[in-house]
Amino acid sequence: MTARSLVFTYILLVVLAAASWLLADVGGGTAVALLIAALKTLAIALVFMELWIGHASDRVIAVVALFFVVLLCAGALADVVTR
Amino acid sequence: MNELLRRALMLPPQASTFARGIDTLHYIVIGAAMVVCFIVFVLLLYFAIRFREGQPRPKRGIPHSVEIGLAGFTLTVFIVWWVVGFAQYRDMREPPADAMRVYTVAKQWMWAFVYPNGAAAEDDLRVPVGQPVELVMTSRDVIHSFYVPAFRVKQDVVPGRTTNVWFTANQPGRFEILCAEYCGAGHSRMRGAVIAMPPGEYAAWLAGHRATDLASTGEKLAAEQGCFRCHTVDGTPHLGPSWRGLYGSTIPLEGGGSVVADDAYLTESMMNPPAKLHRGYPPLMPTYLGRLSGPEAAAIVEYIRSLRGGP
Amino acid sequence: MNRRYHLAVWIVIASEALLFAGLFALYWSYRGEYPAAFSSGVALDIHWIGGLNTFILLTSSFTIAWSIHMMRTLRPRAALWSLAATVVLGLAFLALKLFEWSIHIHDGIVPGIHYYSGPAAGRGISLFFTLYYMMTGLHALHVVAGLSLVVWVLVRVRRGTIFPERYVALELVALYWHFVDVVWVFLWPMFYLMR
Amino acid sequence: MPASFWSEPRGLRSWLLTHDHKRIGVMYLFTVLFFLLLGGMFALVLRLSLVTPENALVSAHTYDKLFTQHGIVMVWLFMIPSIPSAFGNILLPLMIGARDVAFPRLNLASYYIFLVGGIVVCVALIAGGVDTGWTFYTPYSTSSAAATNWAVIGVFITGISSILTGLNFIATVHTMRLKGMRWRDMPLFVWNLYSTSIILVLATPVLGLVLLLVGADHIWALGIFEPAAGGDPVLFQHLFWFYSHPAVYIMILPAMGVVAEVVSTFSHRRPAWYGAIVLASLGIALVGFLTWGHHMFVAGMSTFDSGVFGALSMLVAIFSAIKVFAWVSTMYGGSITLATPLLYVFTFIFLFVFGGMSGVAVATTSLDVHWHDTYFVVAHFHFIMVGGTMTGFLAALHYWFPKLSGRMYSETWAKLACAAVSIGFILTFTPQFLLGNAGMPRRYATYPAQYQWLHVLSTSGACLLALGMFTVAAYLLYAIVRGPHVDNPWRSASFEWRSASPPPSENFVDVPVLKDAYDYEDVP
Repeated sequence: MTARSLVFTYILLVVLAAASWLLADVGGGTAVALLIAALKTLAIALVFMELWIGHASDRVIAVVALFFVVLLCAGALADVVTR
Repeated sequence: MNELLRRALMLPPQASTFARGIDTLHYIVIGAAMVVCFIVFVLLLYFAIRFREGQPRPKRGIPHSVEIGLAGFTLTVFIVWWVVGFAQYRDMREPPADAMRVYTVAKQWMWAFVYPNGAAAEDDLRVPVGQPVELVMTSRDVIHSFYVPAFRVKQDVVPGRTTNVWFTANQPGRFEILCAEYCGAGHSRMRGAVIAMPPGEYAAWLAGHRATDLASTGEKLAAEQGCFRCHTVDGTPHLGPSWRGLYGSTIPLEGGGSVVADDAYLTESMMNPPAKLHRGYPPLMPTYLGRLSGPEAAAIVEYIRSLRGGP
Repeated sequence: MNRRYHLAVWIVIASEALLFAGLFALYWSYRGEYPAAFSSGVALDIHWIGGLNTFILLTSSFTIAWSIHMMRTLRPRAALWSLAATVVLGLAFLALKLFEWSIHIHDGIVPGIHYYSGPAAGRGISLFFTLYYMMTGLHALHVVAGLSLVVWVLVRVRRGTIFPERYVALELVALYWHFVDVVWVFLWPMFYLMR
Repeated sequence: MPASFWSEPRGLRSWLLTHDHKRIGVMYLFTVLFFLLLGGMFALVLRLSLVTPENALVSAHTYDKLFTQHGIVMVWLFMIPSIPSAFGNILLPLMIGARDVAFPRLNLASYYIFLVGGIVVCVALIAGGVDTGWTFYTPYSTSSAAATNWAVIGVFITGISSILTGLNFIATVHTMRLKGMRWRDMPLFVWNLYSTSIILVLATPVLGLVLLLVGADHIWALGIFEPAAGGDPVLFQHLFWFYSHPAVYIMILPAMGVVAEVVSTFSHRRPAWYGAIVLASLGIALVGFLTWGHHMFVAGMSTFDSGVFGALSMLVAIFSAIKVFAWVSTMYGGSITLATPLLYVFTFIFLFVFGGMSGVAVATTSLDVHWHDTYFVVAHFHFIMVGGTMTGFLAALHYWFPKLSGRMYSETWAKLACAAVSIGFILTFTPQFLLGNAGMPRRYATYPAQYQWLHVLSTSGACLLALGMFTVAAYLLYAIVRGPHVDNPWRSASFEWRSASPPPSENFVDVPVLKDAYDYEDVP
């Protein structure tokens, strides 16, 4: 990763965090906050964790892990809200 | 046919309106399991003999199209079973609007039922034949499960929330209630029965068990709270002293001394049991502080008072 | 030859993600069950600390990524300073976190059934704070672990056993540190923003 | 005896601190066999005490502890590590032509972590025993005796070992394959271990977490699952089964791998439908995660979730069906030798097909309502999970015994024992299907008298099974000492047989030449 992409990513992260903070004050809601968190994760994973240039199997592991995290949350939450 | 298969598979009587439909699906699914298992095993044996070492071998293996076809067929069958089964399941989960509601409390290790008119019963649930009955259930301690094999219904009873189960008995009789969720040392003894009665008989029974005066409210409460697990009302001592003739009697205390069993003592014994223990009984009783309100405790005392006379 | 180490750390990260997933599932399910209590719980948390800590961790992720970049561009001295900055930021995060917990405990907000809810709060608020302590606590444990690894790498860079031709340990520790950051990226909205 | 990994290097210390995957595998093997004996003893006492309806043998409370400990020991200390940690460790590097696993020291650490976990579980048994059921359902578990905490911690520790083993296997498969060996050249056992490892790595942390929460609830009254604090016991079940359903595949996938190898070797033929078996293995590993809710149809879960989980369960069943088709068609056109490992595989397939079909039956939501928590479920999972793992384990033991020891056991005794084990097993659990139909709930210390004759039948089967198992132990021990020397008695083409039997410490003396693991054209 080039110095430029690292710095750019960092600025992006700070901007996103600030946006999340400000939107929360005006009542941005759960979905917006989670969406921004997902964007930040994507930036960190691709650039800082070098998935962008890394090995394909690392990307597969990351996606699979994320899928199962979401799956567990969704399966349990779906039960609670549809009871 | 139905009766033959039911007996061959050792299923209990079909005593609710659900049972017949579920059993039919049961025969199909289990029948298929047996047939498939048989075919596969016979194939294995046949291949083991036909293709044993030294025998001539065919040029080609089993074509892939056969296997894909088989897999597709199997999946289709499975999905059909799911559709039928889930439709039945949804029926079992949605009680009709005209169902008679019975409030049910499970605790280690008993069932307590309260009927719409306030009558209470323990372990035996009386219902009229042909009438949909919905149980609104909760547990006082751990998870239990209300299971009536003859009705093919089962529902876990979870503390902190209510769960529902409903059924319509289609024949009179006595059908076992079993606790199906492991709940401790008394799990296998947590049995009761649904007693299905002709509607007329049921109405007569219910009329005789109307909760009216304070003593019968107390009796209902005592049943709900599980007092009868340890206290009898017929004079025989059990885990705790019998309530028959208890009120007003003089009680020997653990560690010496004695006390007259009056309102104050009985109330104290419910709220702080170890304070003054009846000699000869183990210190098993839990406190009911916070679980019984003042009027409720009074009602139970009133009920014990009503048992003054000899048996 | 280094491939297996990267793979192993990614697998550890996947495994750790699922460890947190259990708590995330509890959080979302209980939030589904008690939405009002969870909103009021979020309102009780100390927002400036949460926001500042987010900024701190994001910056520390940048500094450790920067130190790899420095190593690759043959500037181990700069890499060392960047690592030192990461350590300072990590410590600052922990200090703020401890400060926040101490305020909460002082206010009677403790985990478990001993939580004093006060007059306004409803059912479910104690679950919110139990989860708050568990999730931020488990995360803080990971910060401590990650920080220890960063310090270990820092010492090795200083001693010269990690150098521009061989710095796989630095890459691995950085990967783990970024993961710790990502977890916080989600904890932050869940405990400080979603009112 | 030529120099092999058994004797080189010498000394107890060289064994205890070994980095050799074969020695670590052997240590696992003996450890899990000890736990099999322990768990089996619990089972035998359980079965004997169920001969009479009023349980003349043990008190209800003792009975509860027995079935709990039978479950805990068998699940976490025998079945989960049995094939992957013992045979997987021994064979995985041999099968891909590697010198060792990717992280040999970590491998040794996994073993000792497992051992510590096992010992901690045993401490729980000594410290009064656990009566929660192996499922640790709250709120019963959070209000039960203090020994529960030991059990929870012990299982947590074995979980760490599982994760490390899974990690090691994945890294080994990715990075240690013989130069030129492509993914599609890997033996099917390796594919199954790989799929298993995915589950080990992704599911075990959730179990670890939920067990820690039970322990924390127990010790500090945190109330995470406590109804009085607003907690929901059903959420515990979600987290628990998110691990424990895939855990079933941790047990059965390696056994399926053994079956694939044994069927191919004894049919003297390339496995039919290699690609489908590989995809089905990975499919089971992934889709197995989507079905946990089928354990909760009557638990108070929503109707919606029941429907979704029911449908997804049908999906995972089809992968298993594909595997069965592939095994059977491998035999078609083979040149079959009916040796003991293949006989165990026949039993496996029988148990697996009926157990699997009964699994589809209990995944059918309306039918499950009647069967849930009855002996039907007990019989179902003993058929498919226990029967599958056990026959897979025994097939592996007999198939690779000559590989490991360089000696051969008595085929006559082996076949007799195989018959006793198979018939004993089926006789033990078939009556339990009927008990479940009749409505007998599980975990009952005492039961209504009408169920007695089926229980007696079941217990007699258990005795036959035990007799068979002890026979296996006897002739194998004899064969270790006195069996005739052999090298590749099955004329297997598989890669692990290309090294000497028993293999030398470095696995292959020369760098092995890459070769198709299933090429039976040039094997006479």
